[in-house]
Amino acid sequence: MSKAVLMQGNWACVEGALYAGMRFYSGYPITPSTEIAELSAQKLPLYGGKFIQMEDEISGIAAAIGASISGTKSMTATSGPGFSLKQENIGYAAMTEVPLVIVNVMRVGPSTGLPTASSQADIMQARFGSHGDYPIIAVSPNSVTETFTLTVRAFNLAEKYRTPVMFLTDETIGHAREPIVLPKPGELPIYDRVQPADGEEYMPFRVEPGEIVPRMPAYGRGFRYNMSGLFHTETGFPSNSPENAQAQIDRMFAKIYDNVDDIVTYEEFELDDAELVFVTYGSTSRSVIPAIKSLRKQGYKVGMFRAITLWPSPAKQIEALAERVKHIVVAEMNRGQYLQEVARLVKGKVPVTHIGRANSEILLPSEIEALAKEVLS
Amino acid sequence: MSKAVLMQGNWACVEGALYAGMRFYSGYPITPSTEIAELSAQKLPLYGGKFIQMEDEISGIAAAIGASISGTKSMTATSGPGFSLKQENIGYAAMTEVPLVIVNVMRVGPSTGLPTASSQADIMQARFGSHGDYPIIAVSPNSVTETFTLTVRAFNLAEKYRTPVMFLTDETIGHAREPIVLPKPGELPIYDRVQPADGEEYMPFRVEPGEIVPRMPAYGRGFRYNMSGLFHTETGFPSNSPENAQAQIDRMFAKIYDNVDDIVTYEEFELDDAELVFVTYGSTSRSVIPAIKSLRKQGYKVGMFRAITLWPSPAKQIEALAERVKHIVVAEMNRGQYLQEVARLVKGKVPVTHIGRANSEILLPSEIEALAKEVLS
Amino acid sequence: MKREDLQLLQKREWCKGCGICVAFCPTKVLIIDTDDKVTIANEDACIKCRQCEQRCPDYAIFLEEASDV
Amino acid sequence: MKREDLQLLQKREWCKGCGICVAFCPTKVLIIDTDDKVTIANEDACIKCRQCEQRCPDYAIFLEEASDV
Amino acid sequence: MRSSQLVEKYFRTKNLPHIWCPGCSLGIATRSLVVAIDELGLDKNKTVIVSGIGCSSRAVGYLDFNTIHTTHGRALAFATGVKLANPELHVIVISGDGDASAIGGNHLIHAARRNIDLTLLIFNNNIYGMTGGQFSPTTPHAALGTTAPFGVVEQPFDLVKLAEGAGATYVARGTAFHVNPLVKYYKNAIEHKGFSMVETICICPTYYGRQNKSGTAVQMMHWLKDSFVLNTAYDKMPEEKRQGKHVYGEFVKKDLPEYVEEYVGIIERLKGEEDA
Amino acid sequence: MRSSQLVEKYFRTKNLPHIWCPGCSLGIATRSLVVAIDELGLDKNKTVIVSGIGCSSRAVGYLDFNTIHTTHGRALAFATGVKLANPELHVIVISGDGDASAIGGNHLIHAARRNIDLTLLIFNNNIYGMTGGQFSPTTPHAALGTTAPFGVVEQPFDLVKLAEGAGATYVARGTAFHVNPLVKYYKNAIEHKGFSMVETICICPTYYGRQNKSGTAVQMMHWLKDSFVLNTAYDKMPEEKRQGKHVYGEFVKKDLPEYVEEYVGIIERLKGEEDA
Amino acid sequence: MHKEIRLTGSGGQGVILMGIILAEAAVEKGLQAIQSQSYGPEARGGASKCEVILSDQPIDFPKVLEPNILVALTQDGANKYAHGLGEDCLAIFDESVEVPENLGTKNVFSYPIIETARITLGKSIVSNIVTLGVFCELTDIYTREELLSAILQRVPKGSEVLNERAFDEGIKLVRRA
Amino acid sequence: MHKEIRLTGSGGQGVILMGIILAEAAVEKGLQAIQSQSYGPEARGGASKCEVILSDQPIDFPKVLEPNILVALTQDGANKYAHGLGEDCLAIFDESVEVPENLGTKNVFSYPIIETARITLGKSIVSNIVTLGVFCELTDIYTREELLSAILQRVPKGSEVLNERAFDEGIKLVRRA
Ligand SMILES: Cc1ncc(C[n+]2csc(CCOP(=O)(O)OP(=O)(O)O)c2C)c(N)n1
Ligand SMILES: Cc1ncc(C[n+]2csc(CCOP(=O)(O)OP(=O)(O)O)c2C)c(N)n1
Ligand code: SF4
Ligand code: SF4
Ligand code: SF4
Ligand code: SF4
Ligand code: SF4
Ligand code: SF4
Ligand SMILES: [Mg+2]
Ligand SMILES: [Mg+2]
Repeated sequence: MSKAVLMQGNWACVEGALYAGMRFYSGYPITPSTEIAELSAQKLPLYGGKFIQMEDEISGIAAAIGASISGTKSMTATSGPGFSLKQENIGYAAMTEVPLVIVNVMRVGPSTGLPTASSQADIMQARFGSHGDYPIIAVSPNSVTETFTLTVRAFNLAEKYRTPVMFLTDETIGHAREPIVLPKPGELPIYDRVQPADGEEYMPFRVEPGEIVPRMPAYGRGFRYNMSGLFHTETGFPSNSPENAQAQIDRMFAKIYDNVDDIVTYEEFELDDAELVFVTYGSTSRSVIPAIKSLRKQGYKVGMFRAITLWPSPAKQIEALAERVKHIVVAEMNRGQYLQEVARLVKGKVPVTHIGRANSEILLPSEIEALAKEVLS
Repeated sequence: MSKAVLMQGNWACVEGALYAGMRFYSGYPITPSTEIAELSAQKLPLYGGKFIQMEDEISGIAAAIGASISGTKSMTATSGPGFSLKQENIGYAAMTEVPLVIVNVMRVGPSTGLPTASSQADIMQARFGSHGDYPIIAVSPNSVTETFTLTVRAFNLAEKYRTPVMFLTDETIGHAREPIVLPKPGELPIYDRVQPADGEEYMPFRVEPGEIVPRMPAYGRGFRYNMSGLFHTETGFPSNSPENAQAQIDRMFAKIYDNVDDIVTYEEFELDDAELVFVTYGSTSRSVIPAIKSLRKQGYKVGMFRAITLWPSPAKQIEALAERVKHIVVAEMNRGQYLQEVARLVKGKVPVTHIGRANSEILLPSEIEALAKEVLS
Repeated sequence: MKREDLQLLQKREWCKGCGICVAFCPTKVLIIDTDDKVTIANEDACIKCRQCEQRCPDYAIFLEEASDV
Repeated sequence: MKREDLQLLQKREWCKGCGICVAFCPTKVLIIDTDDKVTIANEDACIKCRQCEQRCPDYAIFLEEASDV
Repeated sequence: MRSSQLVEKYFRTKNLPHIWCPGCSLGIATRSLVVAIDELGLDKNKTVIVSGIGCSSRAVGYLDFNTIHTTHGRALAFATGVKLANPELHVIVISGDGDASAIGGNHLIHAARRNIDLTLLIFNNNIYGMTGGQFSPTTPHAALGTTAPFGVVEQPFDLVKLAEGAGATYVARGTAFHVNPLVKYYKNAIEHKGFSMVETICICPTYYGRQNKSGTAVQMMHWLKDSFVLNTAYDKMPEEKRQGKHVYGEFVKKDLPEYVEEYVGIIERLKGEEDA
Repeated sequence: MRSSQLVEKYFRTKNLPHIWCPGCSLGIATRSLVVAIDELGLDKNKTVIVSGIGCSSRAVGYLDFNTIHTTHGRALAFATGVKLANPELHVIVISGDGDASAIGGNHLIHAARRNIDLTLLIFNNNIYGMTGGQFSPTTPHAALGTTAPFGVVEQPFDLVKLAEGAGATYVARGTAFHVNPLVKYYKNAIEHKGFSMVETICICPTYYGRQNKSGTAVQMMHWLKDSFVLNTAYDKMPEEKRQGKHVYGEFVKKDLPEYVEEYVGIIERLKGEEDA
Repeated sequence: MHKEIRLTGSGGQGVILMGIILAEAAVEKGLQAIQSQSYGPEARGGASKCEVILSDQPIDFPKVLEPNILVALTQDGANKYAHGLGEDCLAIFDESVEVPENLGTKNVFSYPIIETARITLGKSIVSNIVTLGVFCELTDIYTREELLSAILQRVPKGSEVLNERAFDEGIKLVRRA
Repeated sequence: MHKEIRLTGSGGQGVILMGIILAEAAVEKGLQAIQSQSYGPEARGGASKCEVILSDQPIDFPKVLEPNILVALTQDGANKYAHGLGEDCLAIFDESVEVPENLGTKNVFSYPIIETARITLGKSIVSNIVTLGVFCELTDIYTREELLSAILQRVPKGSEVLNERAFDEGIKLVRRA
């Protein structure tokens, strides 16, 4: 086994991205995501890759989409205000089905808020921040090590499903330094987008039999096609046909929602006989776990369900939980965002409580413990 | 009674805004909202008001916020892609509690989508499109006449609650021409922000006893204070204190959620003995009503609940419905956005079905009728 | 390629009848007909200057080597 | 106001000891003391040119009419 | 009837005729670009054309290259990613005056400053065509637009000066009437190493023309012919003759380190250090 | 100990001392503005100072006027609304180089083009200070930034040329060392009818200085002193003396119709027509 | 009374104005009305559609479901939008349009509307007003005065005489036939 | 073993680097560690805080709940962050700091750390390394060699000798006392 090294979450994100094959980064600095840009600037040229600091976040994502279209795995990173600015082009990437990893190192909003403090309050924005109906994938790590592996996975999902993938981490994990054992090349699987074969007759938005998404050739190979944020047919050219629009958007949703079992990952902790379950994600799980350990010692039957994939949500699993347990508590660093999704899925079968805030103070295990006792009494 | 005149929805919006006291409009043209800019450009100078076409949507909302801060009732209008671009500054307006009306004449997304076709797919974006936790108010009209009256109400709500109010209309209503009887001056109530009295000792973010929001003086009157998108104390100056952040954001949510009974309006149609209820809003209600009329004639007990205020949602009313009826169908021009809110509120008490799409074809009464029959059989 | 070898050709379906080629043809070769499309009325006068082709917004009139036609 | 009427004053709590006033005082009136703050070491040499005041980033040194003090 | 060999070679003829209005000069500018590309002998597979949103931006749908129809105003930013990720590509951006200089103004000045090897063609019809005739940042003072019913209050951009002020290393202006020089500028711009911009003065008979009583497309083309003068000729004209005249020509042509080349230089240097 | 009368009159002294680093020149620029305001005798209640986000933009928190600390890059756009809605106000914008010319570049060129009566003060420290030392659009070529670990590949903006190219009617550049001319430019800018911009060359010893081994704040101030030359003097300098010199001074001063005045003119005209 | 009217033509023909005039004339008579249009990016050249519903009852659904009256001035418009017609639908075509097969109604009229505008009146731009004349005469929704007054309120100052003539030429087309 | 360490000082004192070195030295020994910091806009001048947790078990909660060791180099830092200390907490202060009342622990040490750096070593920038010497000597988490090796990997090339001296001066401060 390789040796553990101490590494910051934001650095692990860049290391993971490079491991996954990122060769292009464009963005605009913003606290607390800036280290991702800084390390990308340092490292990418060593890999023959490119870093560019753009004039703002809008062009930060636009350049990354352009690079990805041309055939290069790309990433952009930001925090709250920048994430808001990127929303229009997130919709563009979803519509044109361009693989892309978008990192949001969450801080406290709204607006400039508390720029140096941690939150998880951009969860719903990640799902609904751009206009119109569109599907996305979002994942959230809870440690430096998982930041690395999940970044690799984010790139794989982006390539496999031709979709923007949101990597939702936060100041707590992004700025924490923890030991990590970096995997060796080949140790983690790497997925590259499927390209048409040379000379193949190519229809840019047609899915070939047995495949999930349309093939996507790198530029320069001879497949000249058109990309557009307008509704387009299989040919890539715009069309106003309602039937076509319906078929295309249905396909875009299906590629994600028909594959939730592949896309969705989660962690279960002490769930076997749990009567109360904390549904949580990302850094907040680090507050929940010690609370559970302590409660278990005191004989309370409590467990944790940690969503690693936030969107699409682990709906099946949460629905199943609602059949099994007596109480669900959603723990998150906001005023109740994932709560909405969980409550919707639970359909009133068991009570759903919330614990959360976004005022710069992370949840304490003791608070969580106290709530559990209150709920269970 | 005054005479009815034929008027386009987008024009009625401008007429309503002028009636409510709008004296500043800034924006950037985009289909299908452009007529709002065009008519504002024509009319505002006649009222001594100002219109400015800004360089993009970001500055479109920024200038409107600036004008409102200075003491002038302001509006900006846009459609999908522009709404996405405005998100960062929507958060700013929420955080600084600046009265503002933001019109979104919805079209089909995602991305450039179908620019000339109608949808209701920016509903969730209106609620969650900016980063962080913040409250907003959103209303949605279903006719030209209601476009007028509800625009007036949007301004009143914005002033009363010191908040951005989203006016969510769509291409169907925005471009339709219908007869409208314009109310005479004085016929509808007009609300102006509460200002401190001359010479009063002023604390810019303190709520005076018995009032809902901090007073907001116009510029030039001698109250010099600071506004910031950072968390700020009552003084208006930034603070990193978690306690202060919690108190301020709690207050901002409370000013809306403690006053839902004042803010929330809705329409009920044939609800008395209804077994199946359509929950709908905006233009889609125009498809639902004829379906209900037809179904009633055939003896089906169906009714409609139309949310006029979408956010905060009419939660109490929808919860009450769930106790009373046998089935709820959410009808909307998207893939199931308000559905999420309704399903969450219904808590599994009755089945919730969805009918919707956003492919440029509005829902037909016959489709709705067919679904109702299927559900009821 | 010699000018003499060029032939004046039309893609008539694409013509939108804007009249630009007609207006700027130095030798008045072209007219707009009653269908609101261009017609070559006076081919002999054509000096093969290509101004019509260069300015036709709709690629509806052009010159090409006779052999290619 | 005459130069002679001006008095060199400090708002010592605000001084961050950057040394800018010291460096650009034409007559070497000022020094940085062991507290890393500015001290008026040679007041007599002061020609009341205000350069220290103009360039102090922290408003920690300034000149004002003696009577106002 | 078939269309010309040039058109068949470079256009997606199944998408033609295009949807531009009768007499709209966007078709002229688009063809001029194709002539330039043909004369330069660019490889279609290594040429990328990126556009934003607008009537002008619709051009990419008709052109048989790698084409990207992006979001309004952002074409240069997308193009920056394409070019930097893949330096062997020729990357050309087509943009309207609104797309390039209203919502997209920031990307214009930054691409110019960076001196990245992109070619920006602004099809400037002095109006927002696609959305129906609102004034743009290049609409002349006092002209009419649907959002300027009392005449435009603002001053217009001189796009040539703007690009120059931002640091562009090749800047030219042509018109849809003066096709031969236009093709030449397009060629020079594409061949230029660094950021190049060519403004093409276009006509929009439908919206600009109707509102401003500019007459038919033919009359507007006459106006281009009569009021635009080559810069070198203009400089020699006596003051009184300059009245009402506008200039076209090449305005900036200079050498500065090109962004992508400089960046690749760093990669090479680091590789050298590693190998050493 | 109390602070100076000037400071007590115009600063929110309870927020002082400010949080800027020791030797940061932002305090000098901010004080210079206050001197200008004082000398012009502006009414504090009718003066609005708007900023974006950055170290520079923090200035508004210390200034006792109507102040708005907006979002990053957008200050000019907010200010446009304030001024147009309420023309009797003096509206001044404080912005960093990143705030004004990176993310905010578009609003800069459009405010300049529109010739709206705002005064933009760019506190240019050639770096993103607030976020910890990333290079900005004005960082010199080859200098170091945390996101330019191998030296900046891009070319920098000349903000004076940029504003001029965009159409600004008053443009000046001063430095945090040359305080007297700086105050003069601020005054002239505020008094100018139309859009005015003053670039103030600042030092950021903490991030720019450390990365680029520019020495202490004092050494950086010496550099300002030694390398900046008044434009009129520069023009007279022999070529060899110009090496390594930069210029400050007033660069553009011209009259063009001012936006708000023109707009109010339309209102008056329409009122006239109505009354008639 | 409940009439669903669909008007189609090409972008420049003023089809939408025609719809607005019909709706305004109806509102003037105290009827309910709703007018809407559909257009795409190609509307400038391609087919445009305008719909009007008139009723003595409040109108719920804003779009035409089954037109009672159809007007098609161009072939494109006819091909694209002349479907879903009821048996009794009154279908009015310009003479230049080849009436689509399987129209669903037998109630079909063709008149040289555009030619009348271009040749008789010398301005093809008034085709829409000629059409309104035809419409007025073929239906009994409006009196000549009602529709004419709505027209005159909408047309540019100075063109009233021309437009009244156009309207009357439309009426004559029907009477003559 | 589970140690929660809180380090505070002013922005320029290298408090965060100190935390990183402690964590890296721990990881080198095979321990688990997590380091975090908090900072606001005023961090450059104001109080900065760095936290390190060391453990032989996986560390769940990433922040210090009750410090086992506290270091405060400035008064500001002490005032702001020297609270919530356990009874046995080891509290280390620079001599210039007035130890806050009601500290909660009696286990308090003060040394002239900054003075040592500035006067003995001639570089106030090495205060943090002097502190590490004190830390090393007062605790039994690391051997001198373990911590020194972590230090030498982090300090700029060419400054190794100075830093080793600084570290040893810190150790001496404790031994001398
Ligand atoms: C974000 C966004 N804002 C606004 C629009 C609406 N819009 C589309 S094109 C356009 C302007 C077109 O003008 P120009 O760029 O000059 O192109 P033209 O049509 O004149 O060729 C506008 C405002 C949009 N599509 N997206
Ligand atoms: C939308 C957005 N993007 C990025 C940031 C992060 N940010 C804050 S200030 C700043 C740049 C500061 O540089 P400059 O404007 O030059 O000001 P300075 O701090 O140097 O005075 C950045 C990138 C932000 N707050 N908002
Ligand atoms: S080639 Fe020249 S002469 Fe011949 S038709 Fe065309 S424009 Fe006229
Ligand atoms: S220029 Fe082209 S489109 Fe216009 S009339 Fe001539 S051939 Fe027809
Ligand atoms: S006023 Fe002039 S001479 Fe006196 S201390 Fe200040 S800088 Fe020195
Ligand atoms: S310039 Fe100001 S802050 Fe700096 S040393 Fe002098 S008095 Fe102190
Ligand atoms: S609207 Fe104007 S720019 Fe657009 S196609 Fe028509 S003429 Fe051309
Ligand atoms: S970081 Fe730079 S610009 Fe910011 S306060 Fe410190 S010295 Fe000034
Ligand atoms: Mg244009
Ligand atoms: Mg800066």
